[in-house]
Amino acid sequence: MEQSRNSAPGALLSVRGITKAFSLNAVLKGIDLDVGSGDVVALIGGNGAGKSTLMKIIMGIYQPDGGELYVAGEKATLGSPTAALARGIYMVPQEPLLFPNMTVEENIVVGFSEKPAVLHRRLVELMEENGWELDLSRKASSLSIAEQQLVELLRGLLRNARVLILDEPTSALTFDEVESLFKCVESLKSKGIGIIYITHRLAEVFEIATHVAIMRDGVITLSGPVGNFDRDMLVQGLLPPNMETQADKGVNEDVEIDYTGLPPVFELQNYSGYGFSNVDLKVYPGEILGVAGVVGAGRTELATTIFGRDKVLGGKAILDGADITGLSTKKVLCAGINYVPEDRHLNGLFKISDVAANTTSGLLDQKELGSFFLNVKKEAEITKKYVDDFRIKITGQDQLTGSLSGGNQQKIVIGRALSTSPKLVILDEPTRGIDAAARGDVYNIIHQLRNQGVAVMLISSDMEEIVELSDRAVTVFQGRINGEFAKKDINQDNLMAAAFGVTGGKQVQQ
Amino acid sequence: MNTLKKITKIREINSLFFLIALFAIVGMVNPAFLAPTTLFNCFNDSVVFTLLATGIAFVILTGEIDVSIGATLGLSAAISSSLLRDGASWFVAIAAGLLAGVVVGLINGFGVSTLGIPSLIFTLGTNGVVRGMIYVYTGGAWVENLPASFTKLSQVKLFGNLTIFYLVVLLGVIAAHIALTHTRRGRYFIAVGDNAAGATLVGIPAKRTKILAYVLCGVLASVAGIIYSSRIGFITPTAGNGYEMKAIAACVLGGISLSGGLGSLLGASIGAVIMSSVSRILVFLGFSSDYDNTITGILLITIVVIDALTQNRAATKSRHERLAARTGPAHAKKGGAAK
Amino acid sequence: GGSSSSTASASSTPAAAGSSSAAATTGGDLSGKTVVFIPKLTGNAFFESANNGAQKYSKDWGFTVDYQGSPNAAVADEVQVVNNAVASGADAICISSVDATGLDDALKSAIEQGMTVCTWDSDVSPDARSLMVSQGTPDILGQMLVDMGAEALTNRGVDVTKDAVNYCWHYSQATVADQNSWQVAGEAYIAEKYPNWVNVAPDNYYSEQDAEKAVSVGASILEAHSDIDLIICNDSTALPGQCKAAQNAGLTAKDVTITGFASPMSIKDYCAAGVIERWGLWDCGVQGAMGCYLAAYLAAGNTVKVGDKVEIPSIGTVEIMPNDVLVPGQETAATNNGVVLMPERLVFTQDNMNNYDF
Amino acid sequence: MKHSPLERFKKGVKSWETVLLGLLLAEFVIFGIANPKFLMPRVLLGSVNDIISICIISLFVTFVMITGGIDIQAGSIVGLSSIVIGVTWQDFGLNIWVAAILAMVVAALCGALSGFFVAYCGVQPMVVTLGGSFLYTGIALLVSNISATASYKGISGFPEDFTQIAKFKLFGVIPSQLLIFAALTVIAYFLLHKSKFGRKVFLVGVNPRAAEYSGINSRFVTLLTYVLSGVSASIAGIVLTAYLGTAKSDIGVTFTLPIITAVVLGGTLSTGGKGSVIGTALAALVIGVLRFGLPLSFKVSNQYLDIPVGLLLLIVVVGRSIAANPTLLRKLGIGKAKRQKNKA
Ligand SMILES: Nc1ncnc2c1ncn2[C@@H]1O[C@H](COP(=O)(O)OP(=O)(O)OP(=O)(O)O)[C@@H](O)[C@H]1O
Ligand SMILES: Nc1ncnc2c1ncn2[C@@H]1O[C@H](COP(=O)(O)OP(=O)(O)OP(=O)(O)O)[C@@H](O)[C@H]1O
Ligand SMILES: [Mg+2]
Ligand SMILES: [Mg+2]
Repeated sequence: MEQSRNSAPGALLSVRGITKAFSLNAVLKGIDLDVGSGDVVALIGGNGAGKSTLMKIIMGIYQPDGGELYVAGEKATLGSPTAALARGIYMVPQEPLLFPNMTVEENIVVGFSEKPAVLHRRLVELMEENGWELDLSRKASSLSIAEQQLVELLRGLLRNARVLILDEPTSALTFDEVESLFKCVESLKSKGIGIIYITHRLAEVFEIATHVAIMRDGVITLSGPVGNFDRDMLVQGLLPPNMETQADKGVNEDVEIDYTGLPPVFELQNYSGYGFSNVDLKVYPGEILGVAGVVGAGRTELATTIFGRDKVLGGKAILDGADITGLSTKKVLCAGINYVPEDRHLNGLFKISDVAANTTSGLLDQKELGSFFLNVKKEAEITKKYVDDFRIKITGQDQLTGSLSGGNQQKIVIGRALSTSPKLVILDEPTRGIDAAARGDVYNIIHQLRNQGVAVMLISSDMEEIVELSDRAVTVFQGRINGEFAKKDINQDNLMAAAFGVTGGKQVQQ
Repeated sequence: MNTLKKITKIREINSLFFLIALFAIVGMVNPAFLAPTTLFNCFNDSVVFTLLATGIAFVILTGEIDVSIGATLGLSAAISSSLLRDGASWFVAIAAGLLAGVVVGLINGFGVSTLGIPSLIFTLGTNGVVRGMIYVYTGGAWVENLPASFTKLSQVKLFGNLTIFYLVVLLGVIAAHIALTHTRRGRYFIAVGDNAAGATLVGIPAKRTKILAYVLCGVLASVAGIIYSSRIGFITPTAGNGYEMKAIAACVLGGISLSGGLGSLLGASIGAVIMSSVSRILVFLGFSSDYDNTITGILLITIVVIDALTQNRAATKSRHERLAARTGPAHAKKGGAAK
Repeated sequence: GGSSSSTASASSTPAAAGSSSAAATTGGDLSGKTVVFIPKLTGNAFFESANNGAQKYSKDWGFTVDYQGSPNAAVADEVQVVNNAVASGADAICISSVDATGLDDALKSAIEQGMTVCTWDSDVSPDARSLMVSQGTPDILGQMLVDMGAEALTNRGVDVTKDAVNYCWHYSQATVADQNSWQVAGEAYIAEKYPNWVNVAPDNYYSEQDAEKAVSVGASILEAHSDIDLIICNDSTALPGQCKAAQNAGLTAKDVTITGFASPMSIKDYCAAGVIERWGLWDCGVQGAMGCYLAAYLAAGNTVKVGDKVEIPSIGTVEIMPNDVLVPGQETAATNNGVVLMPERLVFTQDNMNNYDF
Repeated sequence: MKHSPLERFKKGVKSWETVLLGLLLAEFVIFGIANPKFLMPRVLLGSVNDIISICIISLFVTFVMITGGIDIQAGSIVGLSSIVIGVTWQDFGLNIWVAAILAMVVAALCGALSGFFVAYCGVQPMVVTLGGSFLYTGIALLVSNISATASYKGISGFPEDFTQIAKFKLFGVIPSQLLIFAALTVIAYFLLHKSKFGRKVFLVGVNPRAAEYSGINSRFVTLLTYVLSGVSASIAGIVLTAYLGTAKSDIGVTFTLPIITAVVLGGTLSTGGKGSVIGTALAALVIGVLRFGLPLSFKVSNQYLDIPVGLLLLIVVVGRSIAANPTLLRKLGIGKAKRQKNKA
């Protein structure tokens, strides 16, 4: 008891017995964690396990209800981020917290006391070292999520922190960027910097971590040097004590679809818009069409344009024989397309509204919920259906969605998209930032849809996901479709090559 | 070309262009408007609003609002000028007026920042209390017959026709503008308004910055009150009634976003000149005073609508340009090699 | 009241003629009564002075004057003040109305509930009140404004009957009843007597009782019309604001004539500085006191009819006149209805301005 | 165990309407004890007449504020509606009811114009409606200039059945204005809390982009809320015109701050997404009764009433913020926190 209360010898950061509750919800129930010099501690755990909360406590954003923090062996009270920063701790948050009206450079250097010129030089060097490209004079509000994440990383790296916390840094990054981040982490490791690395991708744990800790329900259930574990042990550690291992691997036992003579439910003809051009595409009922590509390829723009969020510059979109080109979102929805946006916080969630309102928000223009008055019974019914079907963990239908974990939030957004009984569902990065269990649930949902004969367009930057789920796949490169693959040809190598514009060993001509 | 584009992106420059265009149009209708005296007086007369607008700009930049500044102006004016009238020393009178501003600012800052109460609600409350205090303090009577030495100050002019008040205030605004844009701590105000959580994360004391913004706002409102006393020479208990809205409008005219984190003090001061010149402009345009409110309204709405539309269009355009650039040279040959 | 004043030329109206004939009424005790004294708005020098006068006199008279008003000159606010007064159970109301008809219903219901209602300064419909203590008809006051201007112009060496005099009006706003009625009467008077004058802004200038705006509008008038000769400011905020603007521009009473209605206290500094030569008002303290006295007098059970004379202790005797002295054609009820005119209006100059403390 | 009363208190406080209702009752008790006259039905019910405009408008400004906007032009629309009725009735000879409907149409258009700028041009609502307040006040004055009656005089002499709108008393005591307010409260309640439109209003306020992605026309919903508040202002204008018996262009200009105060005191989040009609209605009554009761029962002069109203607002929001977040108290009273730590 006395022993564990103290800092581990030589640790840069030690956490002892930290507890934290949000009103009655006990999130952390006595956490011990050590980060030594040159350690990369991979912290894994399901959505809502309390990982981010712990990190926010270390960063001084939240105050713990109990427990102690030791920085370099000294007991520390971190009352504010300023105090944490002063002790050399920096966190790259899970949700990028940029200053939208500032430029990229201002965003990175704000709060530093060094001369701007010096900072600028260091920043440029850092970017060159990692091979990251970003226009430093762009406004942060124009950045995509991935770019925002890069900015956050640059901030952290430029800080020369002694303890660096990376909260799901790779969830939005491209393959290349992840590679260079890992290189960067290696070099930090060798400089003796301690890193806490939060991720949902187990592969990453084995690639860069020295230690691993698994959090479940507010306690650390498993921890130690990474060499002591293998993948299955981690998966086992993540799952609740008596649960079958069915979740992670969405089973794709279905037979191949026979496309001959099958009319497409949705078709794009020479479709052009901002961020993509001359797209020809067919989606068939009951198939999952994977849309692969690197972040920034223009897939989101393609999807949002179909969905009536942006102007169509040319071509046609046809759903079930009806021309839906350039219709408003409302009409596209009625016609039978729904879209799960990639940025659920910005475009998906009503955080201070309850679960029921979130789930049924897409139905407000339909008679189903009543003609003038809102049919509350019906609303509860529909909500219950999706909560049950998707196993969404809530305390009640009146819980505010802002207080749900990411995975459950995502399921609600998907539930909403399905509530309008669409013929085509476009899922944009549906599993970003959600844990293995939730991911499995989402995969199951996608399969269910397919089996019900709904056409699914799955936009994902996670090639594994495309490989696992798709019946057919296309790749998008610089706003154009540059490859189409039948089920048997879908594999990581093919997709990757096409996504980077390299097909059959040669660069695609522009 | 590129620099020109960059310059027009600076919002306060747009406001300045607008001010110049407005004055030019009025000057075309009535050349007397362009007489140096008149032109200078547009600026001289804006001194109270310049102070109020720059004061509230601090608060708006941090993403909050303060609707109590009109009352604060009135209270400071009443306190300072009644002390002066009753023979107190200048130092005491001015210090007392400023103290009132500091106190109101601290209370607002405490309520909004420490207690976390939405700023509109909290400052609505302090507005009522402070406005009532003026009636209590003055008993509802006017404060009149201020010492001539004090009211004469407003007539001291330099460089031809610029009052010393405006000159000092303008220099102050420029200094504060530079401090805000070019110093580390100055950037804090904008950072806090842009993203308070993000600011906290990089070690910016968001709460303290907000309190400071309110105190600065209160102090500037009381400076405005003291200058108001000197300029007007008599203080009614309704002094400054409704000025908060005009000051907010001035900020918006000067390119400050009410959601915080965007804009500059210089913009606020330009907006203040536009806002306070309206009634003068109407006199020169020969409009019947019956049109006063109508034209003020049309002017205000037109400016903000045009500004919003151009900003939105510019944002959309740059986004579209960036997106179009991704698809490579326009209408290149279709697709790539499909498998 | 103002004993040593130079009386305005227009003040030869029927008024207290010093007659000592006793009031033909039944006696009633005023002491212990409560009169709610309502201004158009609080925090205005004119109304505050009137209240000071009412309070001062009422102490001697032995009844209570309860000053209740809203800081806003708005009819809805004033109705609320009236209703509160009725609910409070006072004996009488003495009100300066912000609207000529908008308070009628509220006042009538006050009367129904047994209260006495008098008006002062600004009237309501005659059937919604008993007596009105008027500072004069619009004609009297409009003429007084013009005459003060003409006199000052003459003193400057202008031939007011021949020279082209450029003038304009600057007051609070187009919706304020009394100020506009004076302006209308004044314009008619000018058209008749000084057809050679030119109004450079027939639609007038307004400063909405905002002191800052009064100064800035005042300055713009001086700048936009560099040849202006006369500015008439029939509003107690506009006049000091206009004077301040002239002072800021370095102009004096020799360059431009400014006149209007405002309390002597608020203008005397400008007069001493030579910015303004003469301006006017009536003794609003006395007016307020008279209104309260008459209200209490009627509330005590006294009845009056047109032609009666009422002796107001330490002020003088006043005569009840029919309503049509104010508005031609207006009827007057048999009893307890009518108009009392203020005996005199004051014109302030360098010589007498220090004799007043309002 | 020890915390259970506190916990319960916190839960009670969470239902904001309960707190407001408690406040209202407390006012009745306190003012009633200080001056029993206060509780006389004629006095108490009659007092409602003077605050009814603010009550009516704040009900619908709540909609606007839930979408994250603000409406400071409603007061000027009151005057515009009033003068439109007066001028079209007196000078154009329209039937008084047609004139009233015309006033509502004009008000709806005014609301729609401002709403359009807010929703479709992305201009900040505070500034648009500030401009609107100037514009509509100005237009009201211009309309009054059309009339043969000078604008400072006000148009009066309305037919009896029109003025009955505001003068009729049910059972001889309940003023019609109170009935109108009650009816509008019910309508607003159902519209906001029970209808699909109301749900859209909330969703747009919480996240307009997510609402768009749900197929809700955020912009149009936003625009409609301004139309609603404009129409409510015209209803207030009609009632007020009937009550005063006078149509004038400036009768509503002082309502702005009281309206906003009522809405925020009613629990509407100034950033949007949260609010309630009942809360607003109760808050408007709390403020109105305070302004009526203090002069009547405690002889507070009207000109000082801003202070108690301001203080009430401050005390209530501070209390609420502390109740919602007890750690604040600990932070503020550092001594107390230390003692607790020492014990632990
Ligand atoms: N500010 C807050 N108020 C109330 N509850 C909160 C707050 N922040 C987090 N929670 C709750 O605490 C729990 C832990 O959240 P946390 O964000 O730490 O999880 P996480 O492990 O980071 O999950 P993820 O993998 O989804 O990021 C969740 O149930 C969440 O709802
Ligand atoms: N200026 C902007 N304003 C608002 N949102 C933007 C802006 N620029 C990009 N976005 C949004 O950011 C998200 C990510 O876009 P990004 O450009 O990174 O990738 P993309 O073109 O969607 O590529 P892909 O979907 O193939 O990864 C999209 O939802 C996009 O609409
Ligand atoms: Mg997390
Ligand atoms: Mg995307």
